[in-house]
Amino acid sequence: MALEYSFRSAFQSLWREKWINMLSMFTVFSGLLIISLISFFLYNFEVIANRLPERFSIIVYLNEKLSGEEINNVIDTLKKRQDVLSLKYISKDEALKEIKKVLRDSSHILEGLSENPLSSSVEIKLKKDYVTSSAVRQISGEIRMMSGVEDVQSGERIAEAIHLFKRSLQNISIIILAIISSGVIFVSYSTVKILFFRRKEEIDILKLLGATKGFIRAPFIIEGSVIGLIGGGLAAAGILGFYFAVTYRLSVYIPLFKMLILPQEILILLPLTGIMLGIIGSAIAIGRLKP
Amino acid sequence: MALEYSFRSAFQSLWREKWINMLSMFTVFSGLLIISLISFFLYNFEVIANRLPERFSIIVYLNEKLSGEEINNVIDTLKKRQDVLSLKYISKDEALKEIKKVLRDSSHILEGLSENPLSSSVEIKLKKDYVTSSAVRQISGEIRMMSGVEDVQSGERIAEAIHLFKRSLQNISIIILAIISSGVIFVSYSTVKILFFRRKEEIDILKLLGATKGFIRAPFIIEGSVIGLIGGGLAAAGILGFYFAVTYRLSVYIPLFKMLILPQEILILLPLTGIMLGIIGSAIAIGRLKP
Amino acid sequence: MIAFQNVSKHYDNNIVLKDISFSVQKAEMAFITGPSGAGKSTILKLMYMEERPDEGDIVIGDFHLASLKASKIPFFRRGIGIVFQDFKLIDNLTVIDNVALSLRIRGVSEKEVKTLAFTALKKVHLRHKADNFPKSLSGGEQQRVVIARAIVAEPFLVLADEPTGNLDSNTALDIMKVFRGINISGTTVIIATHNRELFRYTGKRVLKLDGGNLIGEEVG
Amino acid sequence: MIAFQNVSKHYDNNIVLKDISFSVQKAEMAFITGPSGAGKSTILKLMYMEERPDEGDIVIGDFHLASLKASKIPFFRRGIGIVFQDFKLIDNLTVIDNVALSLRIRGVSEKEVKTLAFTALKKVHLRHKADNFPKSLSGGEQQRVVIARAIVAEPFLVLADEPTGNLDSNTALDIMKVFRGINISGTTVIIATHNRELFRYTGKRVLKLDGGNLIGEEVG
Ligand SMILES: Nc1ncnc2c1ncn2[C@@H]1O[C@H](COP(=O)(O)OP(=O)(O)OP(=O)(O)O)[C@@H](O)[C@H]1O
Ligand SMILES: Nc1ncnc2c1ncn2[C@@H]1O[C@H](COP(=O)(O)OP(=O)(O)OP(=O)(O)O)[C@@H](O)[C@H]1O
Ligand SMILES: [Mg+2]
Ligand SMILES: [Mg+2]
Repeated sequence: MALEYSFRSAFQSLWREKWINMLSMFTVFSGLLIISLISFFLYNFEVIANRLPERFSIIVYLNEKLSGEEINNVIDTLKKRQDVLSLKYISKDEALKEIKKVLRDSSHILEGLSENPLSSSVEIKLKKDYVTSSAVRQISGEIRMMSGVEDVQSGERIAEAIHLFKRSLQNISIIILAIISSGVIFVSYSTVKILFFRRKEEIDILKLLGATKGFIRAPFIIEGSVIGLIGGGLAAAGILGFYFAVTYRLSVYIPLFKMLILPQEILILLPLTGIMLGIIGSAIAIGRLKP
Repeated sequence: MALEYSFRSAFQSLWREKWINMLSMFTVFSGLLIISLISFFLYNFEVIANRLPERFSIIVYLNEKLSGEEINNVIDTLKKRQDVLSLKYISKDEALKEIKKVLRDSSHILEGLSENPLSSSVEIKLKKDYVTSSAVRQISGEIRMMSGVEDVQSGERIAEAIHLFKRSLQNISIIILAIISSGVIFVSYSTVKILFFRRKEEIDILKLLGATKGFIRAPFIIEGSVIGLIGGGLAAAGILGFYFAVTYRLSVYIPLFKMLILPQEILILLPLTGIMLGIIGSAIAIGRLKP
Repeated sequence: MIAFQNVSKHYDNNIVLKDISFSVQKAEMAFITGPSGAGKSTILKLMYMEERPDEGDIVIGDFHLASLKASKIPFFRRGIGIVFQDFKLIDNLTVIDNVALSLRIRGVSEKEVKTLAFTALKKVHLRHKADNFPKSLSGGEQQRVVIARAIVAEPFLVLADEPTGNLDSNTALDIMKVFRGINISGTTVIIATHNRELFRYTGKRVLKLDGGNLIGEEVG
Repeated sequence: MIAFQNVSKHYDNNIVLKDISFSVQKAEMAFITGPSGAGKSTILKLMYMEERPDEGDIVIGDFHLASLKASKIPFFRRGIGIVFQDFKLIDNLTVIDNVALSLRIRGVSEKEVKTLAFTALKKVHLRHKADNFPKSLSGGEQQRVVIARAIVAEPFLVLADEPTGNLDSNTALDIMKVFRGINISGTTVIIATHNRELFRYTGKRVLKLDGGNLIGEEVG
């Protein structure tokens, strides 16, 4: 049948032009590898950047004279706020212990004190989206109004820095990925186009002999998808190898690298993308096929 | 003359196959842009990482009973050490001020003290190369032995972390750059090779007509270097544009980006690399030219 | 069965065919002759639609070429076997696969393909070159492969452009026998040639072309 | 001046030339004839070194081809003008540039190139197609461009492989006049052809080839 012929013809041509086909395969491979390597790093940067807001906290100093029950009321009210992720009560005694830690050997200077002069406080972590200077300003203003609250220490500027760092990282990620992806796409396209020019004569002859578009296209598309599949598979193997090299070998030195995440879907996604690229590439290269 | 013909022939063919030539140009452009973008980021990471050791310091606590002269002696001895980059004397009073800052509102607890219980200290910055755990351990051991020194606080683990972070960054930079560069080289090579296959028939005819290798090669090499020059020039323009976009637009949000450095040499280096790539590419593609 | 109706064709400012009208009957064998550049190949190209006429219409069987939809062209062409003047063999297929291509395009089952292709090759005395690639054949051998490819699928119309230009006269006569054979079994055959030997004493109609004009007919 | 000394040539297990010996004198005009696949083109290919003999030596002028260094081949070839059976025109050069290529390769100054190329084109009646590209020429026109390219640089030897396969007999006779013209002015001319018309009544030597054997000589 025609399908049998298409497959045979595709594989014959894969073999006959193995040299050029290997080059196209490497193009797909390199392209996908470059894109996924960069995505991998940007993704992990994002993951780390996303945890930054967790480091940010607002300290609410409570009035010294509050009773235990009143303190619980304040905490409950704070907990109910939609912008609060979690909170932690720090009693006077805990605060004093912290200070003693900071003073190190010299902590004996505090021993003469008859009474603990510190306030008890509540440390609030905000939900991610509220870590911006304006939100933090508003929230600390609201909390400052609450009865029983003596002072709020908020560090709006730190919140703003975290917020902007995240946003810029996203922007840069998008710019870099866009530039590099369009580079890779250009190159793949040009490879395919050149490959097509090479076969143009053959295609013209087939048309003159009465071949339909499907008959002409089929072997090219099969060829393209095999090249794409192999290229994509190699890219998946490459990124996997890179990931293990980095996490296993380098994380011995730097534990941070153990945290790097390689989304598993990529191992299936890359070959599939390869096939898709191959098919789309061939289809575009052959073009409209005027009769 | 033959040279005149070579140039005319090269430019005719540049124009005639403008479509394919534009694609090769974009290949060079994308390849160089990708490599320089990544180098740019890695380079700046390095610059930042190289400053990390500056953040590291060793605190030398001095004996409470030292006279001003004895303190000066200790400082002089420390200054003479070859591993010391700079040092800063912190008197008792300054230390107390620091603590008061830390204690914030509650600093009144310290007011009852009749005498300052803190030690005076010296903060030492080490030269870059000595910021490793073993060096730091040895140095602080040596300093601890000095008369007049009561204690040394060194944070070997931080030194080690900084050291390893720098080293890993270098390793990863090299790996990434190697992978991506070989990808780009593969792709450029394949483009050139395919272009050559396309002209193989023409070259064979020229040989049969008695053309020397030089005669055959010259137009190809001229063509290659023009394509490379334009591709490299575009890449230089691209990285410059990217640089200004990032430093001018994003540094409004994040002052950190103002620190990014773009070595100016790259603006000349890129077009030159482009030309070299073009020439080498054509030369390799044409190959040995059997008669 | 084939009719040219006031057909003109030009390239840029070069008028190649001027108001050509003629017709060829079903199962007829006809020749087109004329000097180099007269327009012989152009007439054939118009018939298999590599080119389109500027004016006039061409009718071939049930197909009106001037108004034929692009999507129908492949099916139209499958009724025709063409011997191209410049061969148009596919370099990276073997001789037998080049011939078989004609059959595969027409959807002939693989079982029959080999048998039919070998039969056609045998007719042009090239059975022994079946597994060679076109570039390793002599000029005349290549030309005979093209002829085998044109006749293998038993088209209703064969268009042959200078089919013996690279053949010695004995081989040429052999090839003419092949054409006459398929013509007798009902195929229309149109041969463009400058070689008067081919139609001399055949008793077939010869259209004489010069500078894009049909300057007369004779009987060979 | 040209001598084949016991030359044999085979491809894989296909023996194409068997122990061929002959010689052609300086300024002689000689023909090689024989049926399709006889080995005519192979003999010419051996002479311009597209192929190398398996056995024997070929002497052309001062060159012993069996021991000619690769680096000398371009200079050797510049003495020869070749009409290839498959044309070998460069598709993306115009007709005039294809002809001029022969001169440029030989380092002729640009001033003379145009004049000489036009003169050669005029000889084959294609002055008006100078700025066309080869693909837009008829088969016979392309063949004449190849002939113009072969003679334009006034080589000492012209090798023509089936130079009139695509030409009607009038044009072919014209072309033969061109060949005779350069032959009279001292150029050796060797023409491989199956077309007996070309050498009939010329009084020139005709080498007869069949199945790779030199089966005799006649006078045309
Ligand atoms: N694509 C084209 N563009 C411009 N002119 C063309 C084109 N194709 C053919 N011609 C011109 O049309 C004229 C007729 O060409 P055609 O190929 O029909 O001649 P022919 O009779 O087959 O000649 P031959 O015997 O030499 O093959 C020629 O002068 C040729 O140069
Ligand atoms: N590269 C090759 N590989 C294998 N066989 C070849 C090759 N080149 C030529 N031959 C064979 O050598 C034989 C002689 O070929 P050649 O081209 O010399 O014939 P010819 O006399 O020129 O024929 P024609 O008149 O058909 O052009 C042919 O049978 C051909 O198939
Ligand atoms: Mg023609
Ligand atoms: Mg031949």
